[in-house]
Amino acid sequence: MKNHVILRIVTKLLIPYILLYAFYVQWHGDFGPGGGFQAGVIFAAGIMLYGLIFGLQAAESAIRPRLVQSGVALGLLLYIGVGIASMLLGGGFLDYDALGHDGQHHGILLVETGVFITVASVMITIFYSFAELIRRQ
Amino acid sequence: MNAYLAIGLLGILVTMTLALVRATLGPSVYDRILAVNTFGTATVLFISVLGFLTGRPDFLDLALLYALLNFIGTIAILKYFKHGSLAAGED
Amino acid sequence: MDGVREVLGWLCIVPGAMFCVIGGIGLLRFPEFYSRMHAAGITDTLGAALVLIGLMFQSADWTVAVKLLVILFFLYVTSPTAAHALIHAAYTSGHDPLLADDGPPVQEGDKP
Amino acid sequence: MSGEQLIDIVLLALLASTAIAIARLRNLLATAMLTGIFSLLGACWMLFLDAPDVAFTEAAVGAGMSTILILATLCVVNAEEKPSRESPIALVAVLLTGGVLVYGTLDMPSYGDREAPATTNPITRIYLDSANAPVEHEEGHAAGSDPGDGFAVGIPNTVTTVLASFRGYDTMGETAVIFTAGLGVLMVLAGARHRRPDPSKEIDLKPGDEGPSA
Repeated sequence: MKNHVILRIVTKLLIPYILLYAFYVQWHGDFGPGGGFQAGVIFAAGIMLYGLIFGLQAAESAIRPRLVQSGVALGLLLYIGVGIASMLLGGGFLDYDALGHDGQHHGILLVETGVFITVASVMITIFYSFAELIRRQ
Repeated sequence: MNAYLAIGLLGILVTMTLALVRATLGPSVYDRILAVNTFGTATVLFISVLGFLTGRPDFLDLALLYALLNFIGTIAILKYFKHGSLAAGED
Repeated sequence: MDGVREVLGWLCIVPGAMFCVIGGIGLLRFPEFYSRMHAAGITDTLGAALVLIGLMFQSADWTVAVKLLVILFFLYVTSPTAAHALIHAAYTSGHDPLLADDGPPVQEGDKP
Repeated sequence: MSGEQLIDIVLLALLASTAIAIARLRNLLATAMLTGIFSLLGACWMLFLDAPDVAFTEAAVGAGMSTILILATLCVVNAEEKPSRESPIALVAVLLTGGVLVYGTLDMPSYGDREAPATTNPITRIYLDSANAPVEHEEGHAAGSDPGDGFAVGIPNTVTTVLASFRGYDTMGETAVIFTAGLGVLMVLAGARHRRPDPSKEIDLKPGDEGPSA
């Protein structure tokens, strides 16, 4: 598919918008439908499209496997970290009001970011390891 | 409920049914892919019209998502079918 | 204003849905893959465009209209590309179109 | 309104016929495509039931993502389902399970019921009120205050508020589930990587005809 000019051009046109849309869903989740999970899946779908058209190596050099592997844990740690931070600031676990001015809003955004990182990383990692497995066969 | 929106919605539902029949019957893989593609377009239209019919235009986010992502499935199926694998990309 | 809106709704959305149905019927009834592709093109282009443009006239808010325009743009970018990739894959892998000698006769000059 | 019922019935009939087609087809590639259609229909139906967030999840996962992962699985296994003998015991088991499930739904409140527990429970009102109430910025707004009085979030999308704030523990658990599931899949795939593949299991698909379909 690498020599397929039309597909390559259209994919190049499309991928930035897919990733942008993922971030729109992430940050706009407070106002419209969507949130961290959906945004993570959309982001991963964009990366998968890149891997499908330009090959696994190109995708792996754009988003390093090591990065996504650490992202799997990082997102969950961010989520738990928000909870611990609110405990340190004097509230209960995951009590965003302790985070200060407009704490609920910031807490929700941070937590959704954590979900986003974990979901996107898990999906991309699964894609990478599937592709690796298929290539070795 | 606006009559023309309801008629449009019904027409799109009929299209979805026809595409579904083609996707089930389709003698070749290409027929199926074509039907799935048409089904995706019909879904985008269905969601848009439904959003207007129920007075909730934020449904359009979903239509936009499908307009962006339906392409990926088609490409993946084509690539799998052509190369017998999803990983072949360095040819 | 509402009257104009209603007339535009009848003029765009109903024909758009009609074209969708026509495309669907063609997709089901045409004899082989390449002609079905032609029918599916009607749904993807004329049907989708008319319905979405008709909805644009219905939208009360300009952000909604812009969203519809963006949807239309992406549909118009992706569906021809998918159709191109599909037909390319079908043709190069030896999926032959149904020609005059295979089926009922067609007129002269209808060269493949 | 009968128009809504008509759309409802048509969508459900399409869903059911897609499911039957998926069960009847032997070609797994065709099944993967019909699964995509099932997901599209599912999103439409959930949207029709006024659940845009659920529909959004279905759409994000169903469009592209699940197709890619199913195809990736098909690359590793055979693309044709093994012919299986249809035994009457399986039919009885399926009918029995289905009957029990349908019997279970009889107790549930009907769609849009005013008297449903989800509507009458006081916590619903508290959730909706405090999610939509604007935040008042006053000092001494105690941390860990009791939900219901003085507790306000001020985010338009109630679903996000309930998921991330009121049910923060649940969502954390879900994230942990995704994390664990991801680790599990990675371990399975890494285990398969070390085994030598069976050369007779080469994928052999001829374009054009897939053979008879159901």
